[in-house]
Amino acid sequence: MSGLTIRGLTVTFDGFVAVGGVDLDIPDGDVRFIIGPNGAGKTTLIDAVTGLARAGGSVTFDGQELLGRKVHRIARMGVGRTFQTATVFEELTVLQNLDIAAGWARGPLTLLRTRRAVPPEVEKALETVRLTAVRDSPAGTLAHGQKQWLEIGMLLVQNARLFLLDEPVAGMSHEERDATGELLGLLSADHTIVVIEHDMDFLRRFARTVTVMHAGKVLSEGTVAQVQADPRVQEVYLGHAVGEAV
Amino acid sequence: MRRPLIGFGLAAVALFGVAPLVLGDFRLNLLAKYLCLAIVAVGIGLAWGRGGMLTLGQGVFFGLGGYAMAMHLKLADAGPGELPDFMQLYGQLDELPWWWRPFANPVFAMAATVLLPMLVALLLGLLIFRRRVRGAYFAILSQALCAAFAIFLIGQQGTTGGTNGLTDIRGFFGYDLNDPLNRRTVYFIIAASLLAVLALTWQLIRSRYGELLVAVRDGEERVRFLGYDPANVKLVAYVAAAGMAGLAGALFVPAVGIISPALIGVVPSIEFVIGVAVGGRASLVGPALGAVAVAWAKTALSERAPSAWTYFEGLLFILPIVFLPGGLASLARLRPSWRRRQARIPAEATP
Amino acid sequence: MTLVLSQLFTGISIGAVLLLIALGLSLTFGQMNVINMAHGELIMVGAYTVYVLQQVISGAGWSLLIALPVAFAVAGLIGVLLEVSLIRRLYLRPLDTLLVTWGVSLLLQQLARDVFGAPNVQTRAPEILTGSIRITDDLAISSSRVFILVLALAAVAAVTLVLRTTPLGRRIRAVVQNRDLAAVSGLATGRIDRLTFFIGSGLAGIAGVALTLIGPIGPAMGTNIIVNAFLVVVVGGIGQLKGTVIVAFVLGVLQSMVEYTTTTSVASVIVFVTIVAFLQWRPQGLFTLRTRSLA
Amino acid sequence: MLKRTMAFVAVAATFATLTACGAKTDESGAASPDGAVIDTSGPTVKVGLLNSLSGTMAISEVTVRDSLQLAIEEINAAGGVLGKQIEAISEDGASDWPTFAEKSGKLISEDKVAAVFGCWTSASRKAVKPVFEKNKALLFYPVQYEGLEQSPYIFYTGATTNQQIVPGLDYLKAQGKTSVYLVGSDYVFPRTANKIIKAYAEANGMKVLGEDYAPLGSTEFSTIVNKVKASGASAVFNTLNGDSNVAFFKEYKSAGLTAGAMPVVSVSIAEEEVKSIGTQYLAGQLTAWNYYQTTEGAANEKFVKAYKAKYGADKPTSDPMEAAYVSVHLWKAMVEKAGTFEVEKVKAASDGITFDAPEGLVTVDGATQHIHKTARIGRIGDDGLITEVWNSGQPVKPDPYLKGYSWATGLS
Repeated sequence: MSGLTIRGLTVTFDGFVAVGGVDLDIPDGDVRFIIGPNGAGKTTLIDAVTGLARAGGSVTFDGQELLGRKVHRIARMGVGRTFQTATVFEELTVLQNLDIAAGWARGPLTLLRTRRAVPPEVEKALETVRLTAVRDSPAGTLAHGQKQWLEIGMLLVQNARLFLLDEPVAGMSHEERDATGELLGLLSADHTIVVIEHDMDFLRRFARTVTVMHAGKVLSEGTVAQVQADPRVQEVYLGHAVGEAV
Repeated sequence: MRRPLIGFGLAAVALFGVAPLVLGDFRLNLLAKYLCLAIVAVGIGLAWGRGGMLTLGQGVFFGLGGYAMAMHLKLADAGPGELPDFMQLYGQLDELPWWWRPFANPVFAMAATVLLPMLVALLLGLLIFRRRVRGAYFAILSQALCAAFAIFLIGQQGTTGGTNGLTDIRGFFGYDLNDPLNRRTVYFIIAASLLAVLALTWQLIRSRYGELLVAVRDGEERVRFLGYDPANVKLVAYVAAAGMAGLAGALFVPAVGIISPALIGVVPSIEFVIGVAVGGRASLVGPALGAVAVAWAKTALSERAPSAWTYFEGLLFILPIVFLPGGLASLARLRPSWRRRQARIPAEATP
Repeated sequence: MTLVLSQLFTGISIGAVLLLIALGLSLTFGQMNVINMAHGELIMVGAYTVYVLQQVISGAGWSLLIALPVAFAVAGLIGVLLEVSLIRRLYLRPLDTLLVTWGVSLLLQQLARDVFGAPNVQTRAPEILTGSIRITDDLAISSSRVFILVLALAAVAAVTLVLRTTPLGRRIRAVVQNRDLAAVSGLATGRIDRLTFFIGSGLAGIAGVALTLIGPIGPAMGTNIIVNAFLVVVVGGIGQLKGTVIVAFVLGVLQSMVEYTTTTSVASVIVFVTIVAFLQWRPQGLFTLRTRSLA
Repeated sequence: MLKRTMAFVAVAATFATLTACGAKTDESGAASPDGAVIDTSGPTVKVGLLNSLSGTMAISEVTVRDSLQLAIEEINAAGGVLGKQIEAISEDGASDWPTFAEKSGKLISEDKVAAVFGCWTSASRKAVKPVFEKNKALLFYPVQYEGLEQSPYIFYTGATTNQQIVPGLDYLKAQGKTSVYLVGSDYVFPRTANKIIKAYAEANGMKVLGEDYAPLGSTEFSTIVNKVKASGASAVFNTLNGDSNVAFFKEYKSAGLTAGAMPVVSVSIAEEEVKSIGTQYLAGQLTAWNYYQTTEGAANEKFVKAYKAKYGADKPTSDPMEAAYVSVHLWKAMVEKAGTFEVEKVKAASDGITFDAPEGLVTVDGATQHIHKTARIGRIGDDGLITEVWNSGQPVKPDPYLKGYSWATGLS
């Protein structure tokens, strides 16, 4: 079984059920958007998959169980994620950020030596995420959108096959959104992508499939059109301005 | 990449050329002591400034190195088959305790001065970092460790010399420490060690590992998601810093002629940090210069006004950290930062 | 049996002292993640308050009673001064606060030395607190220890009451649980921090008054106890009052039992080792505040 | 890059060796074979005062420094030593043993002093001892200590064990006390003292019912006092130091133990400490020393009066202060007998020097470099002063290794 398979996933915090029995199948090459109101358990779901939150149930990726493994082990299996607020190493340069992301498999001897040349995969990622020009700037000086791209670039060099992106376009300008969307399209050729997003416009343009979560459960699943037509979804979003970005 | 080399050259000329010519025997010996503190400071700079681990427990490693060296020198002074003087006076033993015996071998003792602290740091680090004890918890735990180790040493008077520590060290691998020429050689050994430690740290800082260490400092969790185990990354810096403290402790013994629990407890361990904070925790030479400057100020001020020194020391902890977190090294960097060059600080800031 | 009982009480009384000196820390450390190394010197301030008051008021009992609120106020004000002038600037740099407050503790110690002289000073205890209370023929417990136990429990009760029932307490708890959310919800976190610091430091002052009954009063009195106090708070769990209380008493009893069968030095080492081992098991302390934290 | 750096270090090290060789000849005159170089060129002669003026030991050591300065003033007023005024250079040992070593080195090699007076703790003395021996310079050590030492470059003007601890035990034995409990701080003096006490007890039919040590600075004594109480000993021998005494005596009284039923003999509590612990807790307890402020005699009256005039009427005088005061006067007498400040000649002249000290007549024993002192047991009164209840009648000959006591043969 390839792709990400989630069965009966539950996460509780001190008795509060954040995720209550989620089943989810994301096949290889999918671009899956997960939407839902605040507190629906979207980010917690990603936390559980990446090992940050303790969870019950089962999560397999390419047939291997993820739950119970440590965060860095899961990352080494090809599961990469970004965060709502872009978290890059601000004091380090773009190049250094990418070089670190490309490096977990390096041996001690390589680590203890100085980097002499830009590794080819880093070079390529720089071009893909359009940051070649700012290669030597500290990541802290990048614009907001650039930081998100840097994070995606880090996932690329990390050799992640599954990208879990938590609100990648929040706070971006229209142009940046479009660029990000195109980037996702480009990446979907050889990666599986899961995006948590509030921006309905962005979703309509770039999602292949959509999962709607509500109160820790999956409410609806399907193509954009199918989901939009689902009356339960409309009910949940009633009173919420659809497309509102948080 | 030329500048660090020039800096190194200047430091070497100052330490090996100028200082021995300008300073008399007594002051040169003092400088030797300061340089030992500087070696500890370089390690703290690595662990704290680069790795974000405020190690308030360097006294333990300093002590391990110092005791390992002093045990060998005491045994050498006593001569084969004899007990060190303090054991004859205060101990209830007729023969050397088993854990003293290996230290009679000079090679074992020399290796132990660095390897023993590193081993202890490795074990501790494995326990502490794997369980994600960090920040304030780590700082307080390392303080508690110092307190426990000092109390332990004091309690074992018959075999460790208790509060007195190991004193009256006369020879250094066969050379008489009373001879001013030999004391001078000790100074040169210490100065060379400092330069070697600086070179090693410089390489660590500018290597890929050095970049990774900064990444762990600034986003330990984030690094995890990149497939690294931050515990291992921190461990390397922690163990390296422990080794440096051990080396410094070992060199302190022939320079000062004493190692005692007074150099290990909570207070001396936190005092090791002060020079690092003043000089600039994240820079390479900042900690070393800061440590020497603070130690020098302590000697100079306490010769004139003892109570003024305590006030001054208090202010040294407060003012630089509150108003100049980057330490004096950040002043030296002001100009380049106007030009908005790289925000990378460390390697360039050689004097 | 009598010995076990009397040793048990000794342990509880050691725990009471630990509790009293750690209580204020638990508040400040818990709320602001501030490691106030000058806490020991605030205890010293409380002790010197008794000394100064006894220069004016002759009755040992009265002066001690009056010293409680006065020491609370004096130490509390110094704490606020510290918060406003230094600690506030170091928000988000908790490790730096540790070093800065260590510097403050050096300053306060030397100040005490210059004002009151380097030797310890002498205070008088009311006669009733220098004897012991006889329970059975062989078992007697010291009345100063009972007083400290009562004082410690009263302080815990008072702090609990303030935290649970008053609006201020609710705000303090809100800030402990989620500082950013509290700030966004319109709470003046700065003012609450100052108040917490006042209470926490004031409790140190009260601990100082109590310590005059059992220990020396001198410039260095704070340094001897500060590390232990921090360990209590750390092991109890940050921001966890009940953790602090339980751990103080457990450590007290552990210390006294081990010390009785071995020596004081061995007991201290064993207590430290136990703590390190415990933190292996529960790195966040006995009780933890569980919230969803981002990376 | 690393290789180049290493090469640099190597070059620098070679350079260093060259400099070291070059320095060889310049410096050979620093220490003369006959002892430390003493600067007597000017109208004054320098002496060093080495005491902790900061840190935990400052409490006690500042009073010693004051007392040393008083003696120096008196000598200067009376015309100085060999016609030269004494110039005192005071250094702070900061309660830190390596600092003591550093400062003694400074006094000897930079200031070129004729003698150094000071040190309190055994640890600080052990730290400076090699410095004085190496430089062949003189130290006068004014505090009672654990014995078992006889450095050729130290004069010990405080009591050794047979002038303080042994008389204390003799007194307890004479009072019919048959068992003792030993309480001490965890360092050299108490551990050595207790070894002696145990040997003494065994030979004299006394029982040692327990032995406990608290870390220096420890202020939690409830358990130890519980143990003491449970032991039912007829007396306690207390070798605690500093702050610990305060906590110990407060706890002792709280536990309902009294000087009448179970007296405590202390060897580190002098008038200054009584003041900071409080007579509320101490009245009636015993001390063993060689001098009290109340010791009778014209020399003491003069000393107490001069001290109070200089430092304040509320400042008490105590045994270590007196021993420090005496040490300066003894040094003056030795120098004048030798007719020179040269260390070896001063040492040679020391035997038999006497001084009419506040504690009574003292005589220097040239062989051990200790002094003959009268042992005195005192009781602490409600006024904070200590009054003598027993004395040895005549000065006791110093015996640092207890060679004259048959029961002590296994000790060293």
